[in-house]
Amino acid sequence: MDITGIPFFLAVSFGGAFLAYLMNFAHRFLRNAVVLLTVSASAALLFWLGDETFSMEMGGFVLTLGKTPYSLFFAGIVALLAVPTVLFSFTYMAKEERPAMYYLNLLITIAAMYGILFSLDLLSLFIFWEIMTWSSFLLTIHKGGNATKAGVKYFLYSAAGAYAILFSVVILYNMSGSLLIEDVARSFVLQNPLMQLMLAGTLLFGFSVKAGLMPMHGWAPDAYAESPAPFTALFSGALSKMGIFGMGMVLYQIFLQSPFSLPVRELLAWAGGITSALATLRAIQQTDAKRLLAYSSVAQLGYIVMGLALGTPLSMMAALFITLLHGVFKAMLFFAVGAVYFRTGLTDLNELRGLIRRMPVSFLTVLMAIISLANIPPLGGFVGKWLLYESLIQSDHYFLVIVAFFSSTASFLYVYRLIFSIFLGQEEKEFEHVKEVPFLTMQLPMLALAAVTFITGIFPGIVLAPISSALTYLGFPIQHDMWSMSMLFNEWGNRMNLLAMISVIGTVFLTGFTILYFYRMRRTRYVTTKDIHTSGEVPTENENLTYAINFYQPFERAAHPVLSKSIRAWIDWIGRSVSELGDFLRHIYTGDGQTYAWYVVLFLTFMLAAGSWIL
Amino acid sequence: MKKLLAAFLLGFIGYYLYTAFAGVPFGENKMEVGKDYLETTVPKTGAVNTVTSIVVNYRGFDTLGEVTVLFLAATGLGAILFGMKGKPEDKHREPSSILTTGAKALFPIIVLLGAYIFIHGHLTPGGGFQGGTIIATGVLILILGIKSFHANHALLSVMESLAGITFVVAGILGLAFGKNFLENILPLGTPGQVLSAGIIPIIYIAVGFKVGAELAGVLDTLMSTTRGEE
Amino acid sequence: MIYYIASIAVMLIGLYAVLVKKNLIKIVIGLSLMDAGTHLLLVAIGFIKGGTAPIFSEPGLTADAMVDPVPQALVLTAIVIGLAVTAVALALVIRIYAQHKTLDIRKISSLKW
Amino acid sequence: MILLQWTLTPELLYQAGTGILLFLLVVAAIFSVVQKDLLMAIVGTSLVSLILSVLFLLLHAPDVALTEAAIGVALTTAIFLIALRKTGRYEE
Repeated sequence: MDITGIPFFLAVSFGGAFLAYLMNFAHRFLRNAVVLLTVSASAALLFWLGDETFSMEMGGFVLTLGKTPYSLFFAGIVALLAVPTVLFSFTYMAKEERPAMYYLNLLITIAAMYGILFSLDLLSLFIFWEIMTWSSFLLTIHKGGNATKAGVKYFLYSAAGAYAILFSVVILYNMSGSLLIEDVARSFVLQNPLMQLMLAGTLLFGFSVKAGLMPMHGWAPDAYAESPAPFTALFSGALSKMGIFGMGMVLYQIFLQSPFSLPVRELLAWAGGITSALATLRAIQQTDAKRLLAYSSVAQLGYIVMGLALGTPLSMMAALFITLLHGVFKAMLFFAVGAVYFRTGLTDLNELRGLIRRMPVSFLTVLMAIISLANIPPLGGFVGKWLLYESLIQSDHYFLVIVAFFSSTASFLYVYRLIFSIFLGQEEKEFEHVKEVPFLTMQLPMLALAAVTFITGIFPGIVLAPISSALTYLGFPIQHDMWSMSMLFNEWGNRMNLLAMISVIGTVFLTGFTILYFYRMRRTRYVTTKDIHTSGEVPTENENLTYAINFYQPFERAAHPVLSKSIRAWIDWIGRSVSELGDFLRHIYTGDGQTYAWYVVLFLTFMLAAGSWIL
Repeated sequence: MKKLLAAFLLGFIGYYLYTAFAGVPFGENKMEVGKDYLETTVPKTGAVNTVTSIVVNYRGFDTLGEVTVLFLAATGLGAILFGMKGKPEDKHREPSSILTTGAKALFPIIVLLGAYIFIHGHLTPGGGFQGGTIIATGVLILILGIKSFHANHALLSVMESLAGITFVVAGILGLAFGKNFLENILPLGTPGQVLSAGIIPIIYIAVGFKVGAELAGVLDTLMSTTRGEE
Repeated sequence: MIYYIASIAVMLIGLYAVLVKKNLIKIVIGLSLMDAGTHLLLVAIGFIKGGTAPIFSEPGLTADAMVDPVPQALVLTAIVIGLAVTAVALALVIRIYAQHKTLDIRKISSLKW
Repeated sequence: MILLQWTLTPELLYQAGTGILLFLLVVAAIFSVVQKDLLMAIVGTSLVSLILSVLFLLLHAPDVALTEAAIGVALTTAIFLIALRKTGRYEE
């Protein structure tokens, strides 16, 4: 087999999964070695991947695999996150049950993601999509208990999306007689516009379920919160990006020529904006660290969809940049929360506090990640968000700018809560024996990803180069002199415009400090410990003085009108109506078998009588 | 009242059913598919018994499904009666020694008869289903005649699985030799000999074992269920 | 022709039991009677006067002088499936009896409206 | 003299036998449905199966007859009887 071919690549990815499963019976070090080797080998093979496509016939259909610059970019994200994920899993999962199943499913998920990305036809994409859904479902329910519920929810949403995709794949195949995306795209433009609209709608629906776009986000918080932490990093960072990949493919490879393309994209951009705003508000409410991060993921995917749907070269660039960066910093956050959980067994923000001295590296990771998440230069998140704002302004979507700006400002609230509740405040006595997590398997992945956010922040060109080749593949005119597109870049196009950066930092911080100074600093007074104790006793060191419960009570009161209207209530209403209908139907379906027999006989009599009367 | 209504409705339906079937002449040659089967069964499948060749060869896939249904029924029965296992109540008398001895003596003969029937399924009336059932009847006699008798469920399930695997493998071999699923790959032999008709005897032997094991399991499960009164 | 009448009669008797009888075992008996009637009807339709069994047991037999084998094959399958259905139904009956101490369907009311 | 034509030809015997069997079939079926004693009802179904098996033989369907004999007469009856033992004998 050709070592640079995609079949070899997928064979390594899938074969490693099964080999690791078998090795589990030999020794766990052997298994870990195989797991790590598989993931890093497939990451390394990405660089040598040849250009030729590969097709094979299966059951009368031709499956075609091949790489495109667009898929290579996403594959890079998967590879970038897969290696830290398995590294982080080694110690984290040592305590958990059934490690063999965990690694098998994890590696299959990773391999299936590669498979999705390298599919050139819709059928193999669907096959790998289903493999990915199944294996990630099994990973989600790995813990059992509540996780099973969350997993079933995830699976039901995914199944709805997958059937939508399958439906459109079948119709597209019927229309074009070929499953290749190129051929499908060619015959797609010849169709009736309404048909085009419907097909694009079902496809986009199917892919956006995986991306967790509102209102199809219902599975995301539960599934992210309940699945094992290292996998959650991959789940939110890479797996949900498969939805973005699919949406980009549908929007710009198949649907672009349609007359409905523009309104649909406008609608999607708004859906993204609303998703980011509402999910940010929800995230502020959460008291569980993983649920908070889950809602934050939904919000960030909203930004990505916004940029993706806008469809200017700059916004696409922003979307793909955030896709990468969100994967990186969300993985860092999930790793750090996982590390805290690993040492303390807690993810509840109301119970954790003051771990900064105990777990400094995790603190540093969270700090780096939230700086990136809150778009503060010089870390990577800033670049993506800046490009997004700029593209929004350039394409005259001022209201979306306000929405995006609102939600990214509001995201300060939840990231602050995250870092404050876990790491700051008074140290609790029960955490006295908490140690920092082991270096090689847990600190290293976190620090490596932190380095990535730093490097991409300073030298965005490293990422922008593959992005521009991906965009060129999708048909966007990327000028060679990228600096003319955004004021962020200098003439060389690969380094940040320092002037812009400094002015932004300066403005943000100056305004911030000014406001703080005039509004808060003057009123600050120093409180003695006696003040807060009613009985006048001097509190000892062991008593807790920092409270993180009801952290944002005023905010919650203010945002209540928005947040009380949940999409879940609507789904609940559907559920209630169905059960009422069921109650009504029980008059007919009495539960007595004989009644049904009577129905059959009566129907038969009616048919015979009617038939003889008509004839 | 209900009975009268039922009788009236059934009479009505019966009348129409009768008028419908009165149009189908009794005892006349109205074969279409059957004729083709009858003419091609010996040259094509090598089986002398046309019914067998239809069940195993022309409609082999259907039979695989049927065996699966039977398996599901046996499994479902075990699931339904799960947790109701107990000692058979001691109220009834011991089987007499004549019955016990007779059961022991008859069992091998019955099994032999069953085996004969399913091995000769392509030559004489009978086949896997009948032979398997007869073997299960032998087990029934053992259950009735010997009080302490209990079927070895592990052995039964192994037999059943092996038989099922044989059936599927025989089908897949057809695929492996570039033909269709369950298509014959063996030489047909001389019609009328035991070793003829390709894969039909193999499949029918597998079916016989499978049906026998399943039905014996069903009987034993039913027999060892307590009378739910405690 | 009397075969048709008799088999339809057996079918309808079984259906009558299913419709009217209140004892669960009686209902299962009704089901198996319906089965039996159908089997007889099918085989009777396949019968050809003067035909022999569809087995080429002697050299002289030709395809013209045989009854239709297709209904026979179908009925063979149906009988086995009927046994499976009866067995599962009776297992359910046993289970229900253990639960409710009765076989009267009027008294088994936990799932009824 | 017309009566003389009613000689016992094999054909007539066959017809008469078939008629009697079918009549018995229906009678047995009715018996098994109306009988209050479930044990007798089961014997009735067993009888139905037995007659059916003979009828299949008369219809030149030896395969089906064999199946019906093994399954209908032996196994189904056995299963019914076992079920009866585990439950109540009489129909209330």
